[in-house]
Amino acid sequence: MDSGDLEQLNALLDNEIDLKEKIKDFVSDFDKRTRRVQGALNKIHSTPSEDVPRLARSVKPMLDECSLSVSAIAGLVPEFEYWRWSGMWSFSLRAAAFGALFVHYLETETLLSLEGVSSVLGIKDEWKHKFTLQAEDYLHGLITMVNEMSRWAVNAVTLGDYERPIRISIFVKSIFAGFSALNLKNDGLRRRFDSLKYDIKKIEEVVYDVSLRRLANSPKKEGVDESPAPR
Amino acid sequence: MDSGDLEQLNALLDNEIDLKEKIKDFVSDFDKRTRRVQGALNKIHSTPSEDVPRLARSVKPMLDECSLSVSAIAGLVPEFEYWRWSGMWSFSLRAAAFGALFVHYLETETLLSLEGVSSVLGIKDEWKHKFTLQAEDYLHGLITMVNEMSRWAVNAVTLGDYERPIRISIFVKSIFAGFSALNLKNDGLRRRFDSLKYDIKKIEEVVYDVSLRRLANSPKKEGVDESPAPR
Amino acid sequence: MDSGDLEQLNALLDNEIDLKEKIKDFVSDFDKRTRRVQGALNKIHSTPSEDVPRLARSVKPMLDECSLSVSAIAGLVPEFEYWRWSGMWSFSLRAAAFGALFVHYLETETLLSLEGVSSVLGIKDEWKHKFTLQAEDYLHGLITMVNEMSRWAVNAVTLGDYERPIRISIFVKSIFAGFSALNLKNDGLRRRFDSLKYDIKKIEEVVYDVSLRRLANSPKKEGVDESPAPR
Amino acid sequence: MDSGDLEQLNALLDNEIDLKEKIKDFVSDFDKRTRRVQGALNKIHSTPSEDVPRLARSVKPMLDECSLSVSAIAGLVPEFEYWRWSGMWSFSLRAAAFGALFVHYLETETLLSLEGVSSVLGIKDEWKHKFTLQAEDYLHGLITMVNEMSRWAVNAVTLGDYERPIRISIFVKSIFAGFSALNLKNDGLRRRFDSLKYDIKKIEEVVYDVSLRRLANSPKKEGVDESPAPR
Amino acid sequence: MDSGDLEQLNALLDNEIDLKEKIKDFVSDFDKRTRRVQGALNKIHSTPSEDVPRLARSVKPMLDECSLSVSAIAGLVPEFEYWRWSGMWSFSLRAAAFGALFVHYLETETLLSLEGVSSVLGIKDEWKHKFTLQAEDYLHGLITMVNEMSRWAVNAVTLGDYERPIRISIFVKSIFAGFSALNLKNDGLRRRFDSLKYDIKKIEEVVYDVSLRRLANSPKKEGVDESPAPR
Amino acid sequence: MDSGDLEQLNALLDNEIDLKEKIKDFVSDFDKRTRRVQGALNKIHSTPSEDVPRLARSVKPMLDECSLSVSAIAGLVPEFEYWRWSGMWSFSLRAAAFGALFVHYLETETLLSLEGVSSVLGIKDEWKHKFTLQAEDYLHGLITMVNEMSRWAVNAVTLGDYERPIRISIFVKSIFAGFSALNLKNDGLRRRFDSLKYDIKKIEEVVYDVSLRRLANSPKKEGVDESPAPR
Amino acid sequence: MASESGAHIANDKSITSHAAILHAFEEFRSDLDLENDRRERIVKSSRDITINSKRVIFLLHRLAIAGIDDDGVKDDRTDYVEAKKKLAEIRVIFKNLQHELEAERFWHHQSAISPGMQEYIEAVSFLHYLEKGKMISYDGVLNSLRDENGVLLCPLSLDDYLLGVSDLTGELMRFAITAISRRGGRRKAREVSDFVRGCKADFDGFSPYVKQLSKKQAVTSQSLQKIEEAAYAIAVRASEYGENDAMLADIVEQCVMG
Amino acid sequence: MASESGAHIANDKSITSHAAILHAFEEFRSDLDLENDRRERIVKSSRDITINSKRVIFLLHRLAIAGIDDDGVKDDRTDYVEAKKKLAEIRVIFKNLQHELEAERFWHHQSAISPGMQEYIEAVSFLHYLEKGKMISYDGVLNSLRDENGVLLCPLSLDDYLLGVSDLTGELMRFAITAISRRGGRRKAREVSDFVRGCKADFDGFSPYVKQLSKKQAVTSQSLQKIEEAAYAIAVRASEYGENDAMLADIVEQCVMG
Ligand SMILES: [Mn+2]
Ligand SMILES: [Mn+2]
Repeated sequence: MDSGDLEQLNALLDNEIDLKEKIKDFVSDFDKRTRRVQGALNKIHSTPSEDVPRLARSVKPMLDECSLSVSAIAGLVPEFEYWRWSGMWSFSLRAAAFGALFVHYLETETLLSLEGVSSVLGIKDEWKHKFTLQAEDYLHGLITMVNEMSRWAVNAVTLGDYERPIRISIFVKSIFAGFSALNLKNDGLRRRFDSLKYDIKKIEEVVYDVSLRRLANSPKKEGVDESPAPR
Repeated sequence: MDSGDLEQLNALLDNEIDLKEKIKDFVSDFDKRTRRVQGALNKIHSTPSEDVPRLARSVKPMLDECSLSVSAIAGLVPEFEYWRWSGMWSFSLRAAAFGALFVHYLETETLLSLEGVSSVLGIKDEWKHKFTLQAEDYLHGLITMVNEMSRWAVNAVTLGDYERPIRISIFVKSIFAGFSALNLKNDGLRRRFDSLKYDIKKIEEVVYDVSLRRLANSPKKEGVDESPAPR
Repeated sequence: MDSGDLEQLNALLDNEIDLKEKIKDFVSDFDKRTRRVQGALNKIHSTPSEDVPRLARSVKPMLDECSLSVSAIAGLVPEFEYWRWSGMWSFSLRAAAFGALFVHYLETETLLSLEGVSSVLGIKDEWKHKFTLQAEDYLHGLITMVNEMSRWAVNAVTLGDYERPIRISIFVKSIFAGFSALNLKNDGLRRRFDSLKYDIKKIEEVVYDVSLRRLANSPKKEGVDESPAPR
Repeated sequence: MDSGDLEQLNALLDNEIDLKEKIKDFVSDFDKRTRRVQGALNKIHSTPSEDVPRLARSVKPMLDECSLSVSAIAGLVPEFEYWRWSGMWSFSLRAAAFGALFVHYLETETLLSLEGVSSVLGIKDEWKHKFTLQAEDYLHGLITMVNEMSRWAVNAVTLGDYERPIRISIFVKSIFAGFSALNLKNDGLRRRFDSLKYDIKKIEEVVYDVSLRRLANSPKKEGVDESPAPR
Repeated sequence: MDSGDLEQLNALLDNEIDLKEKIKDFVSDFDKRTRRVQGALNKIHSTPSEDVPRLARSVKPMLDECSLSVSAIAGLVPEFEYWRWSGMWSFSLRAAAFGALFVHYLETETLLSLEGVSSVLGIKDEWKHKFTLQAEDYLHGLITMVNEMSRWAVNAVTLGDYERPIRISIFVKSIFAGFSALNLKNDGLRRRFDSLKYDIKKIEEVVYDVSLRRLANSPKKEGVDESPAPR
Repeated sequence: MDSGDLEQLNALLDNEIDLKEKIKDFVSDFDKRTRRVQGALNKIHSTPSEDVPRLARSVKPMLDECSLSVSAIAGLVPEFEYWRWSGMWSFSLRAAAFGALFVHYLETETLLSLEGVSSVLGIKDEWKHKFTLQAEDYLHGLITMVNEMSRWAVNAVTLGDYERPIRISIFVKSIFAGFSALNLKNDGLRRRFDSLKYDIKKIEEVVYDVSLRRLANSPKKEGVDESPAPR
Repeated sequence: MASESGAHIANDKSITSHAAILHAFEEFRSDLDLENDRRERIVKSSRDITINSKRVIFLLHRLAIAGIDDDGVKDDRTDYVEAKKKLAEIRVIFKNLQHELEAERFWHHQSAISPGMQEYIEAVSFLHYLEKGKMISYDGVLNSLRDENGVLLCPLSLDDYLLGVSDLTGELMRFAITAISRRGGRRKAREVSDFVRGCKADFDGFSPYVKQLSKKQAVTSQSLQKIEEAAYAIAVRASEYGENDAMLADIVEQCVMG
Repeated sequence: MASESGAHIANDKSITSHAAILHAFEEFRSDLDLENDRRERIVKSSRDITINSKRVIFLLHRLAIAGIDDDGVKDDRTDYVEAKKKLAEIRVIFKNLQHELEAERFWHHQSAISPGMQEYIEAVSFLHYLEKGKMISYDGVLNSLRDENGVLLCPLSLDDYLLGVSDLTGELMRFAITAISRRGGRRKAREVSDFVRGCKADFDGFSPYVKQLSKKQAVTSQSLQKIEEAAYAIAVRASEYGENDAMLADIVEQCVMG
């Protein structure tokens, strides 16, 4: 190869390596921040019902920090090269999506849409070709939330909240119906969707236990009307 | 190659092989002794509450034997060559650390520190460059103990001890919180830490079963006020 | 090479090939027969308690057929050449050993000894140097039985037999204790022994479920009375 | 498992491990000795014609040492267990067979028979069921010798001995013809036999180079009448 | 885990990660520099005899750069932790050892000793417990040189230098004899040593071609006169 | 599955297994016969020119025996199932094709066409859907012939026939040109075609040696006219 | 005899000039290229069949679960029209391949069509199970591969049949795990677990003779164990309260729906 | 700030009914299916490109050797028109893919197009070497991928470029081994071996950064050694008789052709 060609190749390669290093540093921050979010949300399993809103509120500033990471990364990615680099942060992005989805659920007991998650994480429309929240990442975040919810249903009962599993059950069934509509490849999402079935089964078992012990009977009447759960 | 060089090279190579063989023999003994410890501690799963102290006591002499192995190995390792050989015994050392940690828990229901484990196993400070207990090995031993505890929670209920799972749950959750605060970059350790989540979930389910049936005092009764819920 | 030598060599080589082909044919039959035994015993998972003896009885003629294969193979192996050829049938022999062990358990709920298995499979003492049941093969068969039993504990409960898991648990734990006392250096056997731990854990969980719900008498006969009553 | 059974099983297993360790030690010595033989015979490639007999003589005491190893191993192997353990030393035994064959060739330019090799290595007839030289091992040794001879043909020319390749060629072709007459079903042996073809081709090319330059009498001169050409 | 313990553990773990990152950066430089050395030495295959000294000279400054890397790495490694980290650079160090050995050979046609290589690479005696050249690494470098030399023998002939293969042959055979005298138990080294046999065979064939055609003086100075003249 | 279905499947499978066994037996004969052909043709390397026709003639009855095997196999293959089973005999068929091609060459110094080989091997047109000679098998046989011819060129010179390499060279160049016209996949044929290049190179080297020594000069004039070699 | 006539023929079949050799090889080239091109077309169609069959399987899961939710008591008369339509579309791909796989060509290119065929079989066997509760027979699959005139669109090898229907057990496991927490799920789970246990037993006899089958049997064992464990969980819960599934389900439903 | 506005947005973005959830997922389904279908089309085209490029490579071997045989002395002005035509046909496939790979889609489906792209690069770099005796540059490949208006048909990643041109050394080895026993072959062999040696050196610097490249470098080393050994064999023979290749070749030719 003549030396001009070689220099060009070297320049291209150096560029790539530099960019990769820079993204890596930001992703490492992003990762730490999403771990904080997950750590905080993990407290749900020992939080009494009445303290749930306070817990949700406490996580919001952490999500804001995640959106700083998102913005920093997006600032680095060249136009049209989203898919070239996204493998580096998709793990963290899914964790952040989980955080946004769960906080929203804790506050509203509704599902935050993909656009909603994008907005919480500060992903801008004009980044269309460099940083977006793909359906796949959103769905991974959603499954993580359901995983957490099946554990929550169990612990809520331990903490004396017999309504929670029922509300979770109704919500999760809708999510499951949604997932059933997808045609998945034999990939990670498919595997995780299969795991979702076990979460639903677990939740159903808790509902079964609780219903048959008629523990949920008395407080039910007032609780139902307020619950914004879809049906 | 002149013959002086050759002889020197051969001396170096032979030395290495000899030492390796010798360490191997002692490690093989160490391995047998740690298996005995594990075998004895395995009885916890069929031991009624009142016999737990007796079981713990019975394991102590076996730990002493382990410390003989430790001392024998340390006697072989040349000064400054800890890192050259430690791969040979780290498996057994982790098992021994588990033994020390679990016996201590059975007796006091508290966590033995790294220094505590070192001292139980007779690891001396002056061996700094030939035989030490690394944080990594200590943490592996700790995870093994948690794995065992989730099984114990199940079996304790079978044996009619409904309080045990609750005490285990509190202890294990604090361990888990500790691990969550560590920056685990080490792959092996991170993988095993992920396995802890399953143990915690299992323990939570046992506590749920017991609470649901009002077989024991719910952990929340006393714990609520001090619960780590955010505000 | 002179032609006498050549002829002799060729005779040796041809002989080996011929014998191998013949043994292979019989081993292939043996394999089919042990598969039939396994297929029949597999029905245990959908057999109600009262039909277990009938199932055991139905397998016995199949074991007799296995012993015909054993005898046919033993008839081919030249005196003193057990170790030359045994690799060809050890897989099937272990399956047959499993069959003999399991049928015996189903009928008596006791463990059939190595000699007992040999006798069921028609292995004669005078075949010492051409066809024997090695300890290793016996133990492999035993582990296969335990693997099957942990699944059986689960399915028995599904079929409404709540006592079965408890009886299985007691038996399997004594097998496990036996294995723990062996010095297993053999890699294959050790790996399979390690798998036993999962079986035991599974069985313990079934016993837990049954005990928790007081569906059967707890395995701790003495312990039950002292267990704290639910509140 | 009752404790009598256990002890018996443990005795069987321990026995096996012990014996294996002991055989391993002797095989390790055997291995070193056969390496010495091979190292010494490797000098053939720089030995002028007239020194070949001296070289052959010098190797004989090393072969005697090999026969000490053979005898030591045979002393360990229990009667009738040849096939159980022979895999441990077959590699070394083949190397020793090569040594015996090659020394004999260097002295007589004839092929030593299987019995001849057995006798050089001190393998006794009465060891029939514990230590023998199998046809397969003999043939492996023979192929190793031919591999070495093709290299020797090349180096002999470099050393100015132009007749050597021609004599090698005639000998090797008769070996090849012998092999061709065997029914080799054995995979390892067949693969190595296929490698012989390359050796023969190499030797033919050396003979060609020498003939073309009229450096030696062409092999056809005398050989034509007796040549195996069909008529 | 109390927070003091946690902090200490975290400090230990973070320290390790930091140090690893830093060493990695320097090793990456070291790697690039040794690649440059290898790239330059690779030109030997198209360098006419007379330009060999110039080529050797041109590589020396590159070796000096390697020694800068060595010094930088040694500056990072904590005292007594050679064995903990050496796996990270052994690949590059072997390549650097090859470079030092080959340049020395090109200039003097002699073998540089282990101490000589250490000195070229600027490895200081006082680094004994943080950075040394182990015999194993030296020998790997040596084998790489022989691999390269067998290719060089071929290419030298193509470039018209018929004496080179003969000088290479003498040198390589003495290296080979040295290796044969070592007790190589180390698997990696033994495998690579076995590969030397192919190099030697290749070189022998080149010497054969050259001798046969009387393109150079046969290596057997004394033997030539007695060789039978062609007829 | 209901038992009728199962029986049908078993019948289908038994059929297949039976057929496979039968074909295997015939293929094993076929294999032996093609080995005889190859063994006989191997004599070409030591056969003087004048005896070549006799050698060719002697192989013909062996080819007839091969055609008996072909016919036996074809008798077994069900209509349209050629490709299902052909993997079992393609190795032998290629060897037989080689035999037919080489005998034809020895007699006529021309290339036998695919149809010609089919006819020699008794492959009938009406077997179109069960047994044919595919181009791929024909080409494998052809490459085997060229492999043999490059060796023959070398040995012919040793036997004093200096014309042979030249005639072989002309013939083989045409074959090579033919092969160059093919678009091959990265499969066995491609690999063997690559190897062909070395055969041609070897033959060219022999032609070069022979031509430059002008050994072929005098006998050439008469020889050329009679040679039916293509150009 | 052969050798006598051989001498004559051999002369006819001699290729005696450089040009003739080149000519012969050019024919080989076009033959080889033709077959390679054909294989490539088959591979592509096989990929299409695979993708479409996978989508049919997802669709069947949706329809089956919807059927249970609609009416867990009625006898599963779910309408699979949509899935059948999609299967018919897949058969169009087979139809287009028909002449590429005729006569001896099928076995020539069997390995190229095999992945698609197995996935197709998985899909039709799933439909068959959902409708009939039984394993589709070899002839059943074969018949599904006939056009309106009863002409076979593509031959069917025994191996493909066995490997294709083996994959069914994985889908049934997914189906059972989903179904089990629904009304009537316990019955469904038991049906499926009996069926899968039967499949495993039936196929065990074939596995030494069919490559890859023993690997698939191992997957079947895992699936079976998952179903058994799910059925166990249901049974254990129910045992605490009594045996009448439907009544219990009603109580739970009232609790949840208010 | 983000959290304040977040509160508002969150309400807008809530999906509050079962039907709305199903609707959202149906959109996901069509998005996912769309992209999967696209990838499938790209994979198929990539296979077409691979096959056609391989055939171009065979054709180039034929033309190059024919060129040497026709005239080993003249300066290699072989006409590669036919190969260029076939490369243009391959570019039509790229052209048809153009819109499937525009904007961010290229990197999304890069792994699907990559095998075809690399084989195409191998083919154009072989042609380039035969015509110019040099390595085609990154821009050279890029320019070959432009339509008549200079619009790029397909983006080119650095990795594909490096991996594609690495494969060239294997073809050059085949070419050299064939050429070497022809007239002027010794010169050709030396040219090729110098060139391949240069390639190996040039790429060594990249191999730590490009996946798979070090594996290809190992193949290049083997190829180089084969070429060197072939050149050696020629050199050794020639050395016995003198150095003038052409004269020796003439003598040999006379011998052979009579
Ligand atoms: Mn599937
Ligand atoms: Mn290529």
